[in-house]
Amino acid sequence: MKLITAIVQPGTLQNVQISLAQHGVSGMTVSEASGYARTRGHTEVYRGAEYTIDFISKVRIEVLCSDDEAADVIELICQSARTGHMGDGKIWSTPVDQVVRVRTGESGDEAL
Amino acid sequence: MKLITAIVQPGTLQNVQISLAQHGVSGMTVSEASGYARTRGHTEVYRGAEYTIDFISKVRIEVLCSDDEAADVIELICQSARTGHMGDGKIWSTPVDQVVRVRTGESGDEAL
Amino acid sequence: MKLITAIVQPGTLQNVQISLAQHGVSGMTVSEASGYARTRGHTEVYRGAEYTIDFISKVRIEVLCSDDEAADVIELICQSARTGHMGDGKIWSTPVDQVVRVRTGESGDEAL
Amino acid sequence: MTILELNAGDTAWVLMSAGLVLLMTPALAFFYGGMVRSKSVLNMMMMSVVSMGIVGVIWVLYGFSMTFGNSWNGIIGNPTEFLGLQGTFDTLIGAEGNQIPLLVFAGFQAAFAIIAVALVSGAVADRMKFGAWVAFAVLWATLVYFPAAHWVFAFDGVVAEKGGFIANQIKAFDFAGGTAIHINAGIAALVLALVIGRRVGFGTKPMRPHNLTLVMLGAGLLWFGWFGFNAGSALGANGLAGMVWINTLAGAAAAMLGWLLVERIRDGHATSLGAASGIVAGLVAITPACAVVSPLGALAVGLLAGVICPLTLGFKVRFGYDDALDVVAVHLVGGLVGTLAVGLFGTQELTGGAAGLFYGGGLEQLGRQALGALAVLIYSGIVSLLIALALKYTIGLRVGTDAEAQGVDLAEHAEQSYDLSRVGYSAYRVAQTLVVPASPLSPITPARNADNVDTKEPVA
Amino acid sequence: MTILELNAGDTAWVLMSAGLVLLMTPALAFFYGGMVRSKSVLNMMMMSVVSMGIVGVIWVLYGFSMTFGNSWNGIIGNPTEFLGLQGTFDTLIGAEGNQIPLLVFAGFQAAFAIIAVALVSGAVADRMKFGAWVAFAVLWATLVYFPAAHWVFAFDGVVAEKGGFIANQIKAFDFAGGTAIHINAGIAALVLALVIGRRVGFGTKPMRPHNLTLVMLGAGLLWFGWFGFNAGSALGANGLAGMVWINTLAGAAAAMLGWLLVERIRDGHATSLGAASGIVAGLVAITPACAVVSPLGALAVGLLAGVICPLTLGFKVRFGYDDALDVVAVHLVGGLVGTLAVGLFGTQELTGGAAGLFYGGGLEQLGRQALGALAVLIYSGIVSLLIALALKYTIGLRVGTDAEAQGVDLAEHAEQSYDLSRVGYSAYRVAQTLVVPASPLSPITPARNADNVDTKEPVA
Amino acid sequence: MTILELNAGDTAWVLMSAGLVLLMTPALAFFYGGMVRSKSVLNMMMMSVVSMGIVGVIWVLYGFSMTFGNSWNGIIGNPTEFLGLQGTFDTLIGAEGNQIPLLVFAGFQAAFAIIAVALVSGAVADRMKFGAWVAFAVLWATLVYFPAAHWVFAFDGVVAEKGGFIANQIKAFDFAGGTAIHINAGIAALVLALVIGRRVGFGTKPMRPHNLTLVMLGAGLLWFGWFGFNAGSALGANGLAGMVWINTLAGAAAAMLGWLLVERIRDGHATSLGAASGIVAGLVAITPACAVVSPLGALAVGLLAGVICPLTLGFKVRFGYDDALDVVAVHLVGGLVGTLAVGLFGTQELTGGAAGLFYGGGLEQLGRQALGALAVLIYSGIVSLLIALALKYTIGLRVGTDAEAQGVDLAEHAEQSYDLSRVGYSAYRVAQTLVVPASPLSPITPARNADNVDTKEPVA
Ligand SMILES: Nc1ncnc2c1ncn2[C@@H]1O[C@H](COP(=O)(O)OP(=O)(O)O)[C@@H](O)[C@H]1O
Ligand SMILES: Nc1ncnc2c1ncn2[C@@H]1O[C@H](COP(=O)(O)OP(=O)(O)O)[C@@H](O)[C@H]1O
Ligand SMILES: Nc1ncnc2c1ncn2[C@@H]1O[C@H](COP(=O)(O)OP(=O)(O)O)[C@@H](O)[C@H]1O
Repeated sequence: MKLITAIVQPGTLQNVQISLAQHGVSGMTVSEASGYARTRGHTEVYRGAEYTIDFISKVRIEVLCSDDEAADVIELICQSARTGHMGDGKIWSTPVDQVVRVRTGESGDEAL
Repeated sequence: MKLITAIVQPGTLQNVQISLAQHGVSGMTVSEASGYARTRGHTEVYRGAEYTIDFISKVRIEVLCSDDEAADVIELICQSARTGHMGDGKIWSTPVDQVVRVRTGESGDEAL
Repeated sequence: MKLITAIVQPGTLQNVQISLAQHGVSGMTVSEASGYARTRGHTEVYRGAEYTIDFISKVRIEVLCSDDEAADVIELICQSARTGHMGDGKIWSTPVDQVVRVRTGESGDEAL
Repeated sequence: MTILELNAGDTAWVLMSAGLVLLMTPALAFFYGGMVRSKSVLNMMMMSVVSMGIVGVIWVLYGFSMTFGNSWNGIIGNPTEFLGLQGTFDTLIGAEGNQIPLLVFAGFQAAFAIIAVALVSGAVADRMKFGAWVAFAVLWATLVYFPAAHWVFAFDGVVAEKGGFIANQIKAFDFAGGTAIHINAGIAALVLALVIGRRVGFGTKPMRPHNLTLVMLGAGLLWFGWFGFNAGSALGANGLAGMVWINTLAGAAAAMLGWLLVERIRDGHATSLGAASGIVAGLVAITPACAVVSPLGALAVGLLAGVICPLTLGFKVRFGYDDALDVVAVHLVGGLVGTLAVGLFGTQELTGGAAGLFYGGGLEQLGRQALGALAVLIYSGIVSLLIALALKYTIGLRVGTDAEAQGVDLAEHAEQSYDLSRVGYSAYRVAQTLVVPASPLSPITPARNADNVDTKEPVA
Repeated sequence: MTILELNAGDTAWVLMSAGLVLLMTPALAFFYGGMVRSKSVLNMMMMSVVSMGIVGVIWVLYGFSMTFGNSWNGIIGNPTEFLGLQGTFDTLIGAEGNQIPLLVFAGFQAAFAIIAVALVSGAVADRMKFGAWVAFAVLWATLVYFPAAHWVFAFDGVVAEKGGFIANQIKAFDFAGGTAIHINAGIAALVLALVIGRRVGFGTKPMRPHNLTLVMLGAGLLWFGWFGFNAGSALGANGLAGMVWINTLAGAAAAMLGWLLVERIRDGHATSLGAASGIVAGLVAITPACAVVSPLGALAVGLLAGVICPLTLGFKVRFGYDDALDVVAVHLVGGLVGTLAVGLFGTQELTGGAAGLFYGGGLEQLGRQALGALAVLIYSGIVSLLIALALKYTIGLRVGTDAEAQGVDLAEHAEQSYDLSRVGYSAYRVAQTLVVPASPLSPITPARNADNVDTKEPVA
Repeated sequence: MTILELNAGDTAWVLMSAGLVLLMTPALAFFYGGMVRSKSVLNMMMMSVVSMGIVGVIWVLYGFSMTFGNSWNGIIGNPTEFLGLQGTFDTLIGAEGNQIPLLVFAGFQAAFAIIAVALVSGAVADRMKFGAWVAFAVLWATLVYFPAAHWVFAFDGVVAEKGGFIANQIKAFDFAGGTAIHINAGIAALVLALVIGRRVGFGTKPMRPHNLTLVMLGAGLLWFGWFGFNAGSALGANGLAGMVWINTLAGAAAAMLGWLLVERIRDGHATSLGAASGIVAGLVAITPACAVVSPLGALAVGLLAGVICPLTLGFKVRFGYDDALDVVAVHLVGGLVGTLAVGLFGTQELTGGAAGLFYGGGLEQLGRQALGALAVLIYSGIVSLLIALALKYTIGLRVGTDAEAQGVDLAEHAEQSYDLSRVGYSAYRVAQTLVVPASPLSPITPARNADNVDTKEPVA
């Protein structure tokens, strides 16, 4: 099994969610993150003092899937999260040894 | 070494913490997440407009452990986080190449 | 490729950021976490009732890098995040199968 | 009497005080709201706010009349006398030369009735059905507050010829409502907490205040409003109002310091929640006494409340009633301290006769005070219990355990208090956006309608 | 007239009321600010707050004079008569024995002008250029509000000899500004929303309130301030002020219950946003009517507004104008309900002659009310449209879509509303800290200057 | 004098103003609290709130007496004259026909003393020991504020026969406390900031405001309260109060616009923090001058303060003192602008003789103003320094660097400001829940006592 992690623009979450749902991906976990990369952040001013905020709000999406589905899931997220601007983010996939569903204790592909 | 990641109900964190501590697991990292799966979210109403909130609050628990302990840790979390309701969550394990303790620079199993 | 994950003290983020940037690491993703380990938390008091807060604020830093860079990145973070106090945190590295840049669809080392 | 005889200065002060007292109920909503967890703050505030709606309406309909209408044996005012407040437009009340319009007095007292009801809600935080609270508010205002306020506040010959028995027969002194409001609401809170039961996790799960800036906002506005509550009760802008104003400052200040000192000694730290609580406890205690003690007496009363109230906080754990926001320790105990303080620190010159124990007046006034407090305590305790039980076994008082775990805001109001995230975790009208899974990998649309690339034309 | 003839009591009440009305604009900033997403709350508040600056200044310069200077044909006051408020120091106004200083009246009315402008801003949340709003505020106050206020509030012979045509010719009754303020701001809001266009994501992306405690704070302070708005408009501390005070309580209370009931029936839940909205809708509706209806009449007016306003919320979706915070449903609709209610529920005894339809007065007063409302509706609609279009095609009304997506706070004010994180995600003066990448693995410094190990010596 | 001679209207206005000024200290707590990072907001608020407790008590005990007791050579009031405010109940003060009770005046002035102390705290945000602040507040109020207030506010023959030297000998004009309060607190803040030293990370780590809605709430309530501060200082509801009210509006409005303009030009953006700061700077500057300038003069004074204050913000970086919340730039600079403005913009008709430079009065009054300001500046500077040093070398002023990094809220008050998380990251009474590690894999209990499956029976 694979864990697909995507760091994307917050505004694209809804789009990603819909396209994954449309293609039968049954679940995902989402959390907030801040990203820092070539696209620098923005400047804020408080009583004349300038602050450079290097980190930009991102959303992290994690999807567990079977090995076969991995490529499709990556492709789906990639397309539905793309805006064409800098800072669109990254998607990566890591190997997963074992998955367990807490409610039932099932493991492996059945737990997805 | 392994990284055990669990996405569970926020209300079960205390239980998981206690049962891991009781069994000698020395540390963990916790963060907030939102989950989306077969258990759909809830509905909110603001000035007559209905919003469906698809994402439900979850807590993410991460535990680094040695290869041998992995199965036990999964089992422990699974039991102590189970409420029997939909949305109890998932636990997965991923391989870890290297662990370093920042304070001392120790690495490998000693760093756990 | 590797994913380097570091759980460090919030106050050290700026230092880590600078030393990574100085050494040409082009991006990172940061999020908030709470850690629980041998360093216990603190006590709060509300209307005479004591609450022990076991979890301490930490920051999670994630850096994708090529296999060769992994050791250097770990070393860099380790040095720049070290304060010498308990609770300085952990760094670990996990294998990554695939990385994709959302904006362009490039994959592999080019996507970093 | 014609409208020209009124004293505009006195009227201005009571009008303003009415507004100040009305502000105390939103203030209470913030004070209470900040103390609960973020999943029940809206419900907590709504219990106060809806009391403004409910009591605002029934006060106009029959509440004022039940409280200040001509008394039936000192027990209850004639509810038809001022039904709908009709025919009161040209009436003035008060001493010659210091008269104010009856309607201004009715407005001032409306705000008292509202806050008395709202105070009770602190005990049942996190778990009461909103509908049950609405029913409780109507019944409790009608069956408990209006009678008790009649007993204490309706003096013979002021609004109607005959008033309530505590004011006129027992002659207990309750200047601005320590007995009628704080003891009354405090005991009702205790009873309601007992009937509704403990929150899930009480004593085992932490339930710390989710927003202490909101608590402090509530305390600050309460103090501000309380100058109207107390000094407005002089029903005129005069030397008495000035004395009461000073005492309201001194009592709260001393109680805050007292509470912080107790915390520093007992818990090791002086907390901001302690400061806010001390302010409120001091205000509660000085309320009945503010017109009959000197500024030094007010310091003493405040200090007493500031020390005694925090020492009674532990009772709820010892006796196992889940008075979530400590209405008992602050309002019942504080109200008792203040009510009895009249019999201890009252000065002859101010009470006009009956001095307190420490000012050489013996035990007489202390006895009257105790009697008055007891009367309200027993009556309110019993009737509140009957109302609570009646609701429990009819419509039910409490939300389900699932709803309680998820948060009463969501369950009862379909709302969440804060959304500070940059991520919009929701879908607008689910039918529109969340499509049923189709065949795998059917063509998908790129993120063109994402927030930052939407190119929809603005209208016009 | 000399300064000694003034009635200090009446003056005290109007002075206080002026402060209360001024507080309503920050209150509105919180009410509105809590309803937007966290990325535009500062801009939302700033639109109200800067109105205090702008209108505060131009009112002193020429606004008071345009509104209350001697009328040119009932259309507009002489702008030079009180230019810079000069020469007004010793003047008193009002009936013999109840006179107040003209400057106190000028202050009281200044606060009205400020809030009228601020009300409009709710429609254009999240997307208006701050500079454009500043320009709009200056133009709209000058070209729309001052004339409309002149028509409605300037009675012949009070400040100047001749006043506005709605007050003196049409004789529509608008006690505290239902027509001049709420209908006026409501229609301007509608026009501005149409011209500026819908927000990106309107109707497809959720835009829920980011902080309902802030909304409730706003509603609570608005209610508090509104006692000054309405009861202060009696321009004295008297029986009328008392009646108006009670009606302001009753109207808002009934409207809150009405709104909650509609929600409970239609949506299944009574919400805190509904309670806050109901309070404001009730206050809007009772504003024009509060001096001419009995307390029972006030309950009826409030209930009507509380039921009708929420039923009109859907119009913006049906007709596709993005009135972000429902200024139309609350202020325009509420203002119309209240203005017409004068012609329905006005009692003869209070209006001094022209009773409303339900009190046997026939359709006459109702017609006058409709006529007054229509005059303002049409004038404000047209001139607001012209202002909005002029700005749109010169400096532009709207921020770019990128700025809108990122948040107007950041784009227009270079600020973020909340930073509750323990992590400092920023670098102070970038040049200092963010160094250009050097050769790989050059020697680096350990975390000695991290927060928790910084050992820099404190000064002195 | 008997109690019947008082003017109820004037009394009503001063009573109300006293409440308004008292509200300013919680308002300041929010204004300051919103500007610090979320880890020190409670401590920031507590410094203001505990000043209400401390000064509230010592004002009653001896503060009023030291300030308004009969003067010892114009230097200090007799502290025993009104000890414990005893014997003041029936006393009236003021001109024939406009008398108010002495206790009302004492209450009004109490609120001034409280806020003067609280103002200082902004300079030492994030790092001062709470106990040290308590000690500082007692000493500074006693040794610095009461004398300075005596000099400026105690006019011969008003409360006692002889008053302070600035009011009566130098004849500097300070209507509502620009010199006695703002210059005084501003210089003390500078001194305290220097003695306590810079925060860890000052100038290298970002320390942005954690909650700008709280800042705006503070600014809004401050403005509201300031009408009492200034217009209440007329000690009556009269034409002067009306003029002062208008000037308090105009000065703050103009200063807000001035500050926003400076920001727009210098920084590229007009910020909400700038608007809030501009309001306060304008209020500070208009305070000493509000009774002697015309509304146009008030606009000028406000604009001056709004432009000058933000230009002095950089001094703290240049000269390296860490005045965390810019008490110097806002209160010291603003207070100087306003105090000197009296000598520039004062009109003959209002000052009753000595007009300002721009109104043909020459340099005389300007000189008096400068002399008064200097006297307070030097005295306060020196005595504040001595107090600060004494505390530094006895109990210590500053928390440890670890505590500072972790946050002074936790270290000094054992509390955290916000807990908005859905996850309860804490354990209630550690001994109960956190069990010592036992043998590996001993039988464990399933999650039956998790929040959402708890089936514990509610009581009763
Ligand atoms: N090496 C990296 N490791 C971890 N996260 C990264 C890395 N590079 C980029 N990211 C994440 O991806 C986000 C977008 O990256 P960026 O380089 O700005 O965009 P793009 O890929 O379009 O050039 C960043 O904000 C950060 O969160
Ligand atoms: N494929 C997945 N990838 C990542 N996280 C998932 C996935 N499926 C479920 N989850 C996480 O697990 C949580 C519970 O899953 P759910 O399917 O609702 O419960 P159950 O496993 O009891 O049926 C979800 O809210 C989500 O956070
Ligand atoms: N086994 C573990 N699994 C996951 N995270 C851990 C583990 N042990 C420690 N951590 C994380 O590292 C942080 C620091 O660990 P700690 O043991 O306190 O410090 P140190 O490594 O300096 O002894 C913890 O707060 C926690 O977030």
